[in-house]
Amino acid sequence: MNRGISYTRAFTTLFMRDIKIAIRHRGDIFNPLLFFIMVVTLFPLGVGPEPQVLSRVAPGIIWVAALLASMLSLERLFKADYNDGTLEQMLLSPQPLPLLVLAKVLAHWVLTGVPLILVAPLLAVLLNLESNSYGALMATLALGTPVLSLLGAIGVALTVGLRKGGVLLSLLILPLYIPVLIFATSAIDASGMNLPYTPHLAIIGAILAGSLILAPIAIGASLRVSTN
Amino acid sequence: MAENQKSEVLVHANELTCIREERILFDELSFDINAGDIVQIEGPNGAGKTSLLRIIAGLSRPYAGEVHYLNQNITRCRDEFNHDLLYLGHLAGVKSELTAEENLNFNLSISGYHDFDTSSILSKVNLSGFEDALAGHLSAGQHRRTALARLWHTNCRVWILDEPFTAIDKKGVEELEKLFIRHAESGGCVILTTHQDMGVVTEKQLRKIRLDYRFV
Amino acid sequence: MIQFDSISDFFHMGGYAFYVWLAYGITFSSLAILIVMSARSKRKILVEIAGKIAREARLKESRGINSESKT
Amino acid sequence: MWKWLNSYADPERSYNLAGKLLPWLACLAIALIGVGTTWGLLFAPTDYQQGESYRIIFIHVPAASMSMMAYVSMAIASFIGLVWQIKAADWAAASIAPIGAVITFIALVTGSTWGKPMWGTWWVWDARLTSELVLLFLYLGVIALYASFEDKVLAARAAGILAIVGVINVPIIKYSVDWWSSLHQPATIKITEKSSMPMEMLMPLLINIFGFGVMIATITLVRYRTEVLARNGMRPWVRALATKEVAK
Repeated sequence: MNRGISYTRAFTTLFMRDIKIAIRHRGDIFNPLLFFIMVVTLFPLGVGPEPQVLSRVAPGIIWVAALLASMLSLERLFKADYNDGTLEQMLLSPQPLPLLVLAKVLAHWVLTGVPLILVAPLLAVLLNLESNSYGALMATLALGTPVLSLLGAIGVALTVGLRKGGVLLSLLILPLYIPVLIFATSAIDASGMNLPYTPHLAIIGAILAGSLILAPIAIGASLRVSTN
Repeated sequence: MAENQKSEVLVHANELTCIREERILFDELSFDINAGDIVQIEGPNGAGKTSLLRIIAGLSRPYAGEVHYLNQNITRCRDEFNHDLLYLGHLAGVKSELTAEENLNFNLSISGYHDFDTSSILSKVNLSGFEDALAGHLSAGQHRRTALARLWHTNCRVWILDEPFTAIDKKGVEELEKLFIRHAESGGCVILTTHQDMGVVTEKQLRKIRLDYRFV
Repeated sequence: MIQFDSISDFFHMGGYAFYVWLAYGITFSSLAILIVMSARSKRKILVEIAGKIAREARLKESRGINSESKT
Repeated sequence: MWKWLNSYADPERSYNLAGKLLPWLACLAIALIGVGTTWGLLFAPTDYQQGESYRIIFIHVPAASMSMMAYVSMAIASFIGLVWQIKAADWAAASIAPIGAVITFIALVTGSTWGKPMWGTWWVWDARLTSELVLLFLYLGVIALYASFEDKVLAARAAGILAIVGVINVPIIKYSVDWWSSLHQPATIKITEKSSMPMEMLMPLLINIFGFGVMIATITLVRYRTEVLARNGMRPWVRALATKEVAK
């Protein structure tokens, strides 16, 4: 019987499994994306179609919509695994839990965060974003959405065992999203004014690095509480 | 127990107390489980059988007390214990979006096994021909057997099984019991709960730990 | 040394009476609510526990099991 | 050392100890806040710039500084509860949370009633107010999470993790909000200028800050005692207390 612990194998096994399941269940990928698009299209209807107004608020709208979409899609991150018992098996596997959790979060980000980054420029066109802000928009989304997934997963892990977790989840994680929102939108604003925005990106990058290290530990601990 | 005095203690429960929502399920419960034991936890509904199994498996934290595996607290040697532990709960741990084969594949790889032959393992639980069927389309019994298939490919010494016979037919139960005996004889232990009487495992081979429903 | 010439002067707060007294009012009333609620909850909990004891006694009787279990 | 701590963590002993400390702390809190507030309202000199409206400072600053303190102590208690599995620490954390939320609420309200005469509006997205608002959300999250679990042992662990995650985030949030408001806000009058504060203003302020701290400790003890009772309903000594209470 061949048995041995290999971090990369465990990581890829779980990662590939989640991708496979999501492909068989395509709604999970498209619904948050549609939600993202819908929220963004609602804003011009709410604040009026003036191009100047829209381009002024575009970074904020796109980022707030991305934030909500990420939270919405995260809600299902551990739910299915919790309900069918695979989560217990993950907790009892001899592989380190933070690693497995990281694989799941990464899979989730690839499935929901990346499509979001890809459609963002299209929505930016609709919102009349400054033409020199596109780079900053993509860069902040690329660095920021993984942070959203990582921080959000902590909240999801804490509420996965609860019946009415949905509303609670937003109360738990939206405050944690504030720094990312602030630095991302001001990076886009800065680029719109032709100012350097790399310092902002560096801060988001630092937050990403920090949450990559700490969040999986917190998620693991939270899952142990939730499956108790 | 007297007859296995030489055998080593695999799992030791030390003064376990379990309190759920301000109700004491059991307190200061201590016992040893030796290599070669088949232990049945019995008791009425709500007595805390599942809670006890989950505490031994390290899924739940006891209110007080600790569980030792080979004389080490399981919270200190979680990876080693998990390496030697096979736990099957109420929930099968089978994903309905995946096929029987993919499920087994995943369950075994996440426990660190590699280079195994899934179809021969599935044939041992009578699932030959169902390898490519989505688990969601299988019957309750087949679903359960997909989860149980792991028992035929494992080198874990400690098996903790919560109601393993649910939805399994008579012949399947017999086969499982034989597997338990083989496992016990080869130096492992089985801790299980079940409402069914076992036919193959005799009273002499079986140890029972009884939990009573407590009012206080 | 008292900074105000008269009581009414004190209540007037140099024209900021509304804001100052609103701030102090909300502060001390919310603290009072917190303290009263914290102090009351103790009795509530004890009554709840007493209710639980009574329920358990009834349950024991109805099941006809004599109280053999310890504690 | 843990043995010694554990003996005080024993529910019944800590319940009684808290009961003994309670009157002393309560008197001290009332005395301090009484002296500080009276001094602040009556005796402290009028601010040359803000007139009498600045007298809100004597509750605003204590509330604001203690709101942060209370969060940190809650997180420390949660950490002790999580790592060393000392239940008393979990109970203490659960007792602090609602108090912290009320103190944060007070800081927000007093800040905004002070802002109205100073800035002309009830609310400005001033860095201090904004981060106080976020702190309130963090408190509410912890309280809501604790309330959502039926099993309070689990509830304490879950809320504890959230509190610790929050405490790591507090400096980041604070920094981001400070930085953000400096970007967006035209320079306004700073509402607190600590450096230029004369002794006659500083003394009552410090007394009140200290008084708020002692008051929080007092209410924490009250809530802690209730929490101990609620979590130990199965123990004979609590049952005896309950029967006695109902018989009254």
